[in-house]
Formats: sequence, structure tokens, C-alpha cells
Amino acid sequence: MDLWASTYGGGLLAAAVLLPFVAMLLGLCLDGRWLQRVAFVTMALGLALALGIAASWANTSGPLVYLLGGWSPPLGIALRADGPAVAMLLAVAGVVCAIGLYARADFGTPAGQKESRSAFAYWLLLLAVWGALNLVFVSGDLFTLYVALELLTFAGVPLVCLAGSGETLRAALRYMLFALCGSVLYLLGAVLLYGGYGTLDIPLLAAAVQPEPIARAALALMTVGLLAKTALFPLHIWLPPAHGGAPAAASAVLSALVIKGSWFLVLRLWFDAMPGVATAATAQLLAALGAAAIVVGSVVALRQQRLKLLVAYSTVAQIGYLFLLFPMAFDAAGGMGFSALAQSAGLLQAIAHATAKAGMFMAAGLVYAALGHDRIDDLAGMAKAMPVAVAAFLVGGLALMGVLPSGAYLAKKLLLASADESGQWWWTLVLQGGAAFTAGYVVLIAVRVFRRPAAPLRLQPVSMLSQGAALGLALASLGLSLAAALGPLPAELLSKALSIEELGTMLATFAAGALLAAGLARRPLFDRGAATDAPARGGPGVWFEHGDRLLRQWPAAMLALLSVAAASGWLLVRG
Amino acid sequence: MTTLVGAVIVALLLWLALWTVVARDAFVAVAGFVVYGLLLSLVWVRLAGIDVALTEAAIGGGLTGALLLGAVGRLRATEAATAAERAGPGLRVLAALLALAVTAALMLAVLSLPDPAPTLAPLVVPNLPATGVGNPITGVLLAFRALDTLLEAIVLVIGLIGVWSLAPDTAWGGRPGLRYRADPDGILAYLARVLPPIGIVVGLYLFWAGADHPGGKFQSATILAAMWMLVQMAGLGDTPRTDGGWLRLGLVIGPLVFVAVGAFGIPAAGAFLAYPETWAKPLILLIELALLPTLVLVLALLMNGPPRRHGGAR
Amino acid sequence: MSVETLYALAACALVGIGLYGMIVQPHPLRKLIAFNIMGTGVFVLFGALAKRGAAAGLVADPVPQALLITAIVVAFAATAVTVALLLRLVESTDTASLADEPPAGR
Amino acid sequence: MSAIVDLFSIAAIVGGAFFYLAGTVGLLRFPDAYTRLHALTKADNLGLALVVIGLLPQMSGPLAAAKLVLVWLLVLLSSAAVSQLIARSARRQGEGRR
Repeated sequence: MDLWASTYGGGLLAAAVLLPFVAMLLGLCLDGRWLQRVAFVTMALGLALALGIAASWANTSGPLVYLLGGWSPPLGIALRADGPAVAMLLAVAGVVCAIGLYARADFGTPAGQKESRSAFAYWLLLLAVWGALNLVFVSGDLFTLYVALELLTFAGVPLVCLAGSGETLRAALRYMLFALCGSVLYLLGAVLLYGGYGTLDIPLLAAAVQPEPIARAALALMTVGLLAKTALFPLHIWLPPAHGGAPAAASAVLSALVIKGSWFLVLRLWFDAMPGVATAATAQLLAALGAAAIVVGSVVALRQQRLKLLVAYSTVAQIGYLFLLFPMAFDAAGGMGFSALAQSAGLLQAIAHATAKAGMFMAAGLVYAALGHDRIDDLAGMAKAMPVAVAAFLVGGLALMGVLPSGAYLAKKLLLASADESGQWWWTLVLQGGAAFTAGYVVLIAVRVFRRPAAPLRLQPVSMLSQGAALGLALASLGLSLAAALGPLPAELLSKALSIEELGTMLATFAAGALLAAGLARRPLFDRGAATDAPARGGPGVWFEHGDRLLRQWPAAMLALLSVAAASGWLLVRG
Repeated sequence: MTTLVGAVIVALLLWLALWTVVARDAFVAVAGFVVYGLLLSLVWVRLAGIDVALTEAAIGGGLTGALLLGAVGRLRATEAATAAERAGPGLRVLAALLALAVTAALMLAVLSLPDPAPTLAPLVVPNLPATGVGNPITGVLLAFRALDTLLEAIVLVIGLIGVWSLAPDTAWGGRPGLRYRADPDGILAYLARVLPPIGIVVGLYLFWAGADHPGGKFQSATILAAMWMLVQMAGLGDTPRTDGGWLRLGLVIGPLVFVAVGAFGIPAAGAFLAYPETWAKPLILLIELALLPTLVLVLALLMNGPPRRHGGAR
Repeated sequence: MSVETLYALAACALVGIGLYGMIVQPHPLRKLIAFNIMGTGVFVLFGALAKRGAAAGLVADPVPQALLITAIVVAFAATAVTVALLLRLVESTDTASLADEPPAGR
Repeated sequence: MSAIVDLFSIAAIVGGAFFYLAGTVGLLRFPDAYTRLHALTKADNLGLALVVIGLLPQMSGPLAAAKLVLVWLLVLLSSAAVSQLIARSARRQGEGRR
């Protein structure tokens, strides 16, 4: 088969990339209400396109390819969609639609009103994020991917400060500057690759790269640049204030979708563009940072006073999980024996997180809208008052923990199997222990919302559609493994799901989570009095808080960035 | 001789960059950066990149420099507070060491580049006639890698949406920037009357030349945008209302025409963004012509900043 | 040493200088300038590689030069958005400091 | 013939470079904005004129030469306007009234 011919259905890829952008451009010249209509029509069309792409992909052996202008690489640009790209296209289309339904209540333009600033910016930027993500998934050219990354950043940053308060502006500025630094490093790597191999096309590069200085430098620089944009610990300087401060409908976009773009590119680089250059030792470094992210992110999440910040720190921790797949791709001999398995696990985890985290941010936003605050200590009675939103939050949390039959459960199973086969027992510990850290903040919130309130709650009404969208996403995450098991993944992974052993693991996870929450949270888990102004407890939790604050200082984060670059470069050389 | 000239330019460039980065005063740093941008254009000429030199001088040096100069004046009051956060000597040494390590590693990688260098020039040359344009860079930008150029126009529009989204709610739909009131008999107003006609001719010439010679829509758009801003600064014209229908249309006409021409390629030439052989040059010119107003508007409005005030030229 | 190699090595140094500025300069505007210097370092490196790729009767490889024009425009958009953000931040808080917000206990 | 033209070009450009140098020394050494402007505008305009005159016979045709002259006129126009603006802003800020 000719590697460089457009396949049947390849044109859908170009359509999937351009549709949101064209809608954005049309929306820019339309009145506020029409802008929203354009956005919703685009969502329906985009979802249909994603399904069409999935169907074409299922009927084709190998990836979908489309040559733009008929020019084949290395001169032209090819769009390509393999399994991971199709999965992400579908997941993003689904999540964008749900977020759109949710956001109608916050950013809708009532009849007869003029266009408002926040609605204008929100819908246009949502469409821009979508187009940029689709481009990230299907572009086969490293420079086009650079442009896609910048599109993603320029669309993501203003979403952070839609509310316009000083704090969110500062968060947005930090995000912008740090992300720009990351993009320059990425571009630098791409430039080096062009200088070494004369092409930026991913399959052509894969055929040409050798483990030599130029490719190693490029891989180290690009990986670190992307880590900065993904906010992997200790490069999470910008994430908590940005995701915690944005309006919930924007946080959901940022946390569920935007960071997945740069993460997906790391996957592309490691497994598609330069598989011969990546080494097991560097993968260990990435996963070690991931493990640190899980621990620090989860503990600091327990220390938060506001629900949205807790969810933001939960994202810091969950990004860690997304990097545990890298060592699992390597077999005991150091080759990439399990790359398909590890990638499947990573994608499942990413999609599970995208759906669950969007649902959780939406739920937190609904709680804020109803109560007028989101102080964790004052959530008593919410389970009864807002059952749907609270259920969305807790179901999302359970899905992240990897409770059956969530996507995270299946991802964990796949990674555990790979860790066993390659003899990396230490990652088994991290995988099993990590769930307990997630359980910690889920248990904490569960305890808070089920308490009896001191005084009857007075709530503002919130949109039922928004609550439904949040719960729908959380349930999608919880049921993801069923969908995946119907698809390409081995079904026997789910066969032992209901054994005593599995149930025991789950109970142990909950128990460990409860212990962590009891030991590390700001306040005792079951404090009776509602004396919320009592000083917070000290102990080890405070050390984590201090450490986190220290690492999120600008110079520290930049030094960490360069250190990670230097360390990964060194590990790539040493092999 | 060429190496000697190169060495002198490089030494100056590095010295200026270092000076710009370590300068105590922000205004000095911005001034240094503007000079650095000019010197950089010289580097591009020496690297045989006349098109890049023009773009760098116009956008990298000119517009970016003007943007920074405009900002630094309004940030005077904030400098003292942040100066207190200046990194201590230990941190500076650590930062310098890490930056040096990265530089050294990069240099090693660069020195290991293959010789002869890989190049796509031999692929561009035989395929260029099919695009109908004579300037190989225009060929790459509008035929072989047309997607990048389309996306780049979209990047600019998204950047503008981002800038506009920073407006205060009360000023939404209003005019960006300050209303300049200059002496109508002053030298600025004189300049703003004399220069724009020449600037428009030069801009359009650069645009026209771009198909076959160095130049093109970006360089041209920058000059035209600069003329517009000159008129604004001289108080001869106000910035436009950001909710104007014609303005919004102008912002999107370029990329939309680009997509439409690309879609026309599907039935006419078998692929999105493909041009039928005989029509290639007129279609490329159509795209460039449609992009021109979009680029002029977006570049000028990006310089103007978010909407700040209602009310017009009174 | 060829002129291209000279410029390529200088470009590496520009990246290092820009990185240093990004770390040590506290004012966001100074970081932005440092980012631009870093960016131009990458551009000069690409330009030097393009010159190295002169072939087929062209004085330089046109593909990197075309990509450079795109990259310069993208960098300008980044600068414009960042300047607008910074000015808005100063307008609403009277400070340009990026330092962490007061510890989570508002 | 061409040697004479080349010699003329070299002489004119060297002369132009000298005036540039003088202007730059003035910019660096003179005490206030007005004297600096004085050095810069006068010396640099003359320097540029000499460089352009030196380059004119080297151009490929009358069109290219006309472009060069246009460049020269544009620089003259903008430098005259800008130096006037600088001088005015210096006076507004009260410089030189010590």
C-alpha cells in the first residue's frame, strides 16, 4: 500500500479540523444569539463528523490519511488519524457537546439582549479549542502541530480570565508566559529535527531518526516543552490558580481538554515520531514525576478550602497518572514491546479523566452557583439539597479512583499487567497506592456533603440541563470500560472484575483513602461542631502545602523546567 | 571577509541580547530589543532570507518593538515593586549555569548536524511551476503548506478574540486604545498626511511583488497597518468600534475565502487546498487579496488593545 | 567555520540568554522580552539551517524560510496577547508581580 | 571606466560611514537631548546621502536607482519628523532648562 495516498474518508479529517474554526469565524460576525446557535449546530455536526471518522477508520485497515492540496510529505502536509487519534476525536467531541449544554445557563444570550463580552469570548474560544485539539490529534506534521499548540494556548489563556478579576488575570499571565516558554522549546526541537533529517512529517521522521545527539536533544526539548504546557509536576506553576479561578464552564474545558492536547503530543513523539530514540530510563523519569504529582497533588487537594481548587489540584494529581504509561511501554529488555498496550491504557485514562473531570468541575460550578460559595467546610446538607450535582461530583470521583466499571479501572488493569510482564514491580505499588490518594479527597467531600447542615440551606435555583450534563459526563466516565470492552480491548480484563480479590482491593482503597483524609485534611474528618473558623491542623499536610507553594514560584518552576530538560537529555544519552 | 563580518554581527547581536536581558531599567531593555530587532534583519539578509528579513523588520522588530514601547511607558509605576523580587545572587548563578548547560548541549547537537545538510529545495524547484508563482517561499506558503498559512491567519484572529476578551464589560463593543489629540498643524499630523499615500503604494507594491519576488501579504499588511496607526496617533482618525459589522466581516473575510478556495479545490483538483493547474496563480492571488484586509485589521487591532471606551470622534 | 555554523552557534547562545532572562527577571514585560530573544534564537537557528540547505539553484531551502514567516507572525500574536493581559492586570491590581497569591486563606 | 565608478562609490560610502561615526560619537558624548539630536540628524542625514550617492552608480537600472532614492527620501522625511517630535517631548519634560 502506498503510504502517501489519501484514504477513503480522509477528507473527513480536514472537515473535522476546519468545522470549528469556520464556525468561529462565522460566529465572530454574528449577533450574540446567533453565535450561540452556530455553536450548537457546530457541536451536532462535529459529533456526527467524529462518528463518521470512527466508522471510516473501523472500515479501513490502517490509519486514515488525507493529503492537503494533494501534495505528499515531505513537501506537503498530511493529516492522519490512527486509533488513538480517532478515540480522542470522539471523546473530545462528546465532552465539548456536554460542556456546551452545561454552559448554556452561564453564557447563554437571552432573547432581545445584545452580545455580551463573556458570551462572545466563551463560545468563540470553545470552538477554537475544539478546532485546535482536532488538529493536534490528526496533524502529521511537527510544525503544523506547533501552530496547533499555539492555537490551543491562545484560546485557553483568555478562558482563564473570563471573569476579569485581578487574581485570574495574574493566573492567565503566568499560564501564558510559561506556556510560551514551553512552545519555544518545542519549536526548537522541531527545528533541530528538520536540520537533522530534512522533514517534519511524523512517519518519515520515524523512518529516519537515529539515536544520535540531534534527535536526543530534540526529543528532550520537545518533551519538556510539552510537559510545561501539560503542567506535569513540578511544572504545575500555572495550573491550580488558572483552573481553580476560571468560570466552571471554562475550567471544564481547560482541565478536561486543553492539557490533553500537549499530553497527546508527547505520546506522538515518543511512540510515533521517535520510538528508537526514547529510552526506558527517561520513561522512568517521566513516571517518577507522575508519581510525585499523584502524591503532592492529592495531598494538597485535601488541604484546600474551596471545592474548585480541590478539583484543580486533583487535576495536578491526575496528570501524574497520564505519565505512568511511559515505562510500561518498555519490556524487560528495554525495547518498546508493550507500546500499543501502554498507549491504550494511557488513552483510556485520558478519556476517563476528561469526562470525569469535566463533570466534577461542572458540579463544583453548580454548587457555587447555588450556594454563592464553594467552601468545603460549609457544604453540609448539599447531598440532600442538590442530589444530582453532588452525585455528579462523587460519581466522577469514583470513576477517577478506578472503581468498576470505570475507564480508569481498565486503564489501571492494563498498566498493572504490563508492569507485571516487564518486571517493574515498583510501578505496581504506585498504581495501587495512587487510587488511595484519589479516594482521600473523594471521601473527604462525601463526608462533608452528607453532614446535616446547622441551618437550613438557602439555594439559588440552577439549571437542570446543566446538572444533567455534569452527571452524564461523570456516568460516561464510570461506564467507560464497558464501551472499551465492546471495542478493541481484550475482554478478559473485565472477567475477574467481580472476584473477592477485586472487591477487597476496592475496600482497602477506600479505607486507605479515609485514613489519608482523616490524617492530612485541614480539619478532622468528622468534626462535630461547625466551627469553621477554627485554625487548620498542621502536620505533614502543611509540609506538602509549603513544598507546593515553593515549587510554584516562578524561578523555581523555571529551574525545574531546565533541570528536567537536562536530566531527560542525560538519560536519553545514557540509555 | 564574510566570516569576519559575520563574527562582528554575531558579537554585536549577542552583546545586545545580553544587555537587553540584564538591563536594570525596563525602558532601556525595550530600546535594546528594538535595536536588536534591526540588527536581526541584517542577520536575515546575510542568511539569504530576504523574505524573512522583511517580515522580521516589519513584524518582529517594528510591530513588536512598538507594542513593547507602548507598554513600557504604562508600566513605569510597577517596576519598583517587582524590582524587589529580583533574584538573589545564588539563584542568578544557578540560572546562568543551567542556561549555559542548555546552550552547550544545543551547540553540541548543532555541531553534529549532518553534512551535506538535508534540504527540500530540490523538491520545491520542480513542483513550483504547478503553483504558477515564481517566489518559492510564496509557493510553500500558499500551495505546499497552505494549511499552515490558513491556520496562521486563524491564530491571529484568535489572538484578537483573546485581546478583546480582556475588555471591561462596560466598554464592550466600544473603541480600543486611547483617543489621540494631536496638534492639527503639528509635525505628526503633517507626517500622517504625507506618509500614508506613499505607504499605501509601497505596501501594495510589496503585496504585488510577493508572488514572484521577496515580499508578500504580511510585509504589505504591516506597512498598511502602520499607516493606519499613524493616522490614529496623529488624531486624524479614531480607532474603529469593535462591534461594527463591516469590521467584523473584514476580520474573517481572509480565512473564509481561503477555506472557500480550498473547498473549491475538492471538485476542481481532487483535494482540499489543491488548485487546478491553469487556475493556480489567480486563485493564490485571490486568497492573498482576501487575506490582506484581514491581516491589516488584525495587526492594527492587536496593537490597539482591548475595547476601552464608548463614544467616538468628537 | 562557515557563516551558517557561526550563526547557528550564536542562535544557541541567544536561546540560553533568553532562558536566563526568563528565569531571573521578575517583571512580566522583561520575561516577555526574554521570551522574544529566545524565540529569535530559534528562528536564527532555523534560518542558518535553511542556508545550509541551499540547493537546486536556490540560495537557501525555502521551506524553513516559509515556516519562519509563519513562526514570526505567531510570536507577534503571542506578544500582543501577553502585553494586553499584562496591561489589564496592572489596570485592575496596580501591580505587575507574578508572585503567588496570598496563601489559600482568604 | 568601471574602476573610476567603483572608486567614486568607495569614496562616497567611506565618507558616509565617517559621518555616521561622527553622529554616533555625538549621540554618545553630547550632554542633552537637543545637542544629541543635532549630532544625529545632521551627521546621519549627510552620511546616508553619501552612502546612497555612492550606491547609485552600482544599481542595475534606473528603476532600482529610483527605489534607492525613494528610500533616502523616506528616511529623510521620517527622521525629520521624529527628531522634531523628540525635541518637542524633551522640551515638554523640561529638559535643558537647567
